[in-house]
Amino acid sequence: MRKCSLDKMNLVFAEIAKNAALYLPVDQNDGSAVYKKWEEGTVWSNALNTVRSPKDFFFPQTEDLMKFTTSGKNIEIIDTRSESEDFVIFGVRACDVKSFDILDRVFLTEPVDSFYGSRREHGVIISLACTRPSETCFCKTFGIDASEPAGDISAWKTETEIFFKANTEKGEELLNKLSALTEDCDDSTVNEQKAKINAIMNKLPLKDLTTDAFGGGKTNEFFNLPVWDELSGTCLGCGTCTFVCPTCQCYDIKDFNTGNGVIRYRCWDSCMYSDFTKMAHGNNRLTQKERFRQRFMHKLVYFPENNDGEFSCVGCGRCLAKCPISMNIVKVMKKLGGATNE
Amino acid sequence: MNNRVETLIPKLGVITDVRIDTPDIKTFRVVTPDGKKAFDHRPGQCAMLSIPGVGEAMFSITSSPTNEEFMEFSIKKCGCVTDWLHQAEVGQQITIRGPYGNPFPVDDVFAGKDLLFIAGGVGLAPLRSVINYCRHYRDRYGKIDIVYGSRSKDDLLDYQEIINEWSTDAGVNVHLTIDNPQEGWDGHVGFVPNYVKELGFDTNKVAVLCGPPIMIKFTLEGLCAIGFEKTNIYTTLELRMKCGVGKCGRCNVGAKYVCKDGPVFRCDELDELPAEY
Amino acid sequence: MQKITREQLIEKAVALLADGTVSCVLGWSKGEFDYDVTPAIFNNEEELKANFVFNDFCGVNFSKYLVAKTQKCEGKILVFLKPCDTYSFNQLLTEHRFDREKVYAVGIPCEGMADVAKVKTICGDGIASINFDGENLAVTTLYEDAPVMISTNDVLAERCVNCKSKKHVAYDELIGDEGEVIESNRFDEVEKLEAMTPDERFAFWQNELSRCIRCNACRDACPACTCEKCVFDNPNSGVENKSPANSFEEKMFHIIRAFHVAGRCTDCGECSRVCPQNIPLHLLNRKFIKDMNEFYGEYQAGAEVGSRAPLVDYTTEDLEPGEVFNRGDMNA
Amino acid sequence: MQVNEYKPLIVAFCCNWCSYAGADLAGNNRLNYPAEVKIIRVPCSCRVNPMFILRAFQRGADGVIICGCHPGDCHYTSGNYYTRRRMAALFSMLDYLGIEKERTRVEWVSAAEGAKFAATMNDFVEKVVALGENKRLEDLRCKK
Repeated sequence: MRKCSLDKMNLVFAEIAKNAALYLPVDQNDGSAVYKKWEEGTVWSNALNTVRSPKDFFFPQTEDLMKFTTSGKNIEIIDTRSESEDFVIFGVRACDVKSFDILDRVFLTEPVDSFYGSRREHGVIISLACTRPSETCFCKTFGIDASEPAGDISAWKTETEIFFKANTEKGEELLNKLSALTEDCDDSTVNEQKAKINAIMNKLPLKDLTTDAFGGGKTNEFFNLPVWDELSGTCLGCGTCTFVCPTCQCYDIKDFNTGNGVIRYRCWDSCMYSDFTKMAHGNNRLTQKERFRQRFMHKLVYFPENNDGEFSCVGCGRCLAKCPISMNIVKVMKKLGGATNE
Repeated sequence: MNNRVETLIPKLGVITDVRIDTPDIKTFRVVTPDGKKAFDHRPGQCAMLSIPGVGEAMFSITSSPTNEEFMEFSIKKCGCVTDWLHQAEVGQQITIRGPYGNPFPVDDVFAGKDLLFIAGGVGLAPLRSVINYCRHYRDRYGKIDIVYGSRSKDDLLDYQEIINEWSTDAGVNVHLTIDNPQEGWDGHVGFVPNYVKELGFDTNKVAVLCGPPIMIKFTLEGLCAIGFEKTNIYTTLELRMKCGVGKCGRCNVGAKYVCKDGPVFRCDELDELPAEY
Repeated sequence: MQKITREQLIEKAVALLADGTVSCVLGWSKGEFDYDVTPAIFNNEEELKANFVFNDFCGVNFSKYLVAKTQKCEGKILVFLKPCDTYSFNQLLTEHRFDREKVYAVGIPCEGMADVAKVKTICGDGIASINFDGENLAVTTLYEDAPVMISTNDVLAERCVNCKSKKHVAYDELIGDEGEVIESNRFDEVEKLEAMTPDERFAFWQNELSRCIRCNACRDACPACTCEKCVFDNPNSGVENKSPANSFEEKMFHIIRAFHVAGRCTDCGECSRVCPQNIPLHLLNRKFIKDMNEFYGEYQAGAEVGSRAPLVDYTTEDLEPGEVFNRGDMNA
Repeated sequence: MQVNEYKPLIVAFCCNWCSYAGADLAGNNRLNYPAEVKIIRVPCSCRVNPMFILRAFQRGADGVIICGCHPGDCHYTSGNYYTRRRMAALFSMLDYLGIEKERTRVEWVSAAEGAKFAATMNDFVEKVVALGENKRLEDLRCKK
């Protein structure tokens, strides 16, 4: 365990930024936070979390896959892939760190997605324990410990100091580079901090939400329930929940004709959109109810079925805060039988 | 990095032959620019064909894996990509990636069994690769029955091949039918599901179905009615696909991805899936 | 603090359900927290009593839901409309988007709705409960023992700060008192932008629009966006693009969207309310409204059913597009 | 003329009945106007959807001009009156977003006004050249 005074944070950032692009949450005019590249003068945000999740770093909203040029009947395929640069993401919360595991299960299983894989290899994650969780937080439901975030390096912040613990080789290496700015310490302060966090976690309004009712193999139990009508009744069919979600990974592949070649790019897509499954001969999900059901069934039943019981939700609470009509996974879980422990 | 295989990046292919099968179905022969087969596949598997700027779409590979020289795709004109392909001429380059999906279990489940293939319209396309595979390794399988129906005589896919090759094979019975009577047609007239019931097959065989959803639905009911077990009936599904490798989430039905876990499903497996296909 | 209560509305709804005037009720349903409210259909008294809410966070404009719900629901739907919602209601009627006969509209007065984001900037994250206490909100957080008292006037949503009308322009029945059209300052922000140099304006919008994640929430919540198939969802339109790429797509989307609703936008403010990235989209719509007021005379979309919007009308004496800028220069 | 070699790309939407004929007349009369002006013939100036204008900019146009019949002379009676209102609103919006107002223009050019067509184009191109490349509504993907 290493520690350093918060006054020295700028030096720490500068040291990290020497060798890799450093991204950290920064406040915007409207009060929300966003990950920005650090440069001298950048101020680290105090916000609990960013509106957009850090999945962008590994799975950006839009990225070029390849380029084509055509002449007559001939096509040339141009592989535009390049090795990702080294980068460090600072201040990732426990829930978002967990979301990378979930994305890994999708993109790093055979056949490996090399676009995602390259960025994953070159990224170092410095996580940060939550000192002031929001009422929308429910990471505990998914077995995530907000006081003990994973990542290459875990960090804890107190009023005056910041503590680092390396969890991986990559993290060790980075922390060693910071040795001049940090000093060794025992974990008593961090343990105090953890206890404090856990005390708050036990006060959160959603603390009793459980996943007991859900999991693989329960498709038929939930699929035809009439409550889907009620739950999806006023869903607007926008993509806000999917786009702010750290674990939603559906994408579309599209071609863009630039006038001097065709770029094939991939971009986020949302199962909430009416054209998600539309094909030439029809659409197998015709109403919003079916699309809505797909999203939640995927997170609570289908994904765990294929991934050793792992749910594809991390309880970050972004959809709770951002849905235009305040319909969200918590309401769905409670309605479908996510009985509380009370 | 660039030497890493990326499944989303396709290979080049060239259309070396275009055969007009029916008014709205053409069969395209595709090889790599140096004249080889783009990749090996198993019967029932699919490939992603694309034309830059138009789009990419999944098609079943119609030719048999035993064909070492080229691949064929029978494609019905029904959307952007297929419209474009139907205008393409010999020599046109396209892109191709694959193979994707689960093949038919030709080497284990099918081995030694009598086989019944039932197809409607362009649904013969995915079955043609299995049928020709089984004909190639004729001694591995029992009796083969093929029931194929279409709207009219002109809409029968691969008619020449059916008449000249399939029908003449020993132990292969071909039963053709068209929906409505037509001049110059002396074969059976009627819908496939009814024809199957009329023919009344011995239930001790494996059935493979492919065709429009409505045909599959009624034929399946018919087969079950005459005593077939769902565990002995196979069919293929089709949904919108983008990546082909179970990541983009589009063809997700229940916990299955049609591109990865399908397109071939056993009918009792289908019953486990939510009715969203 | 709203002048009418949840109980009054439930009573009205129950009575209308009981005498068969309506078969269901479109209302606000309570959520996990005191501030989160979901639109929902209520079919009977039990459902209403269990879940119906009305408080300072009931901002959702129900008008758009009528397009889909009137087609599904047998019998009449009871809908509660705040004054600003009635403008959207009329505008949709003008465009023949739903059957007036299938709706029973009850106008309700509105004292302005609160924006929870503004509440959080005052008391911080971690709201445990909110009590509606007279003119104030008593907000208890997970971190302080004593509740923070916040005046509702300090946390009004932007659109309510600049409320343009407390008068209902459509209803079958009114609960409470009728208000008046208000002289608002809603164009002040637009004027501020107009007074900037083009470079400053560009920088401003570049910063705002680059945050867009193309979630389409603005479009899907907008009561003026009721196309069966949006041009941005249609692969055959040539402009279908799902993602903000290269800082052009999102500009295109927002300019075209604002233009498409120009003259039809009632300035209900739903677009800005639902934007997850807090982009001030209402400033685009208000620019169109302000321009058209100046160029072609005052016009309020939805003020009356059947009125002709400025962009589908003309006079032979209209100003030339080039003169638009001269006017701007004169103003500056 | 300008010393630098910068050649702008100008898209001119010309109505079939007046302005396109006006352009034709300019050509017949051997009147010079810059070759950078690419004319797109439209049935009426009111056929021009705001999307066309934005897409022209996306695809590399540096200026977009719409030419139609003089108000009152529209072949379809009232098309250009609508154009007038729409473009007034749209151009004002583009200006509001900080896009240089000199990049967009509407001119009424009749079939008899070959000289006006040439003069308008010369003037428009000159103004756009003074502004330089369109950077504010560009799509980098479309740049070589």
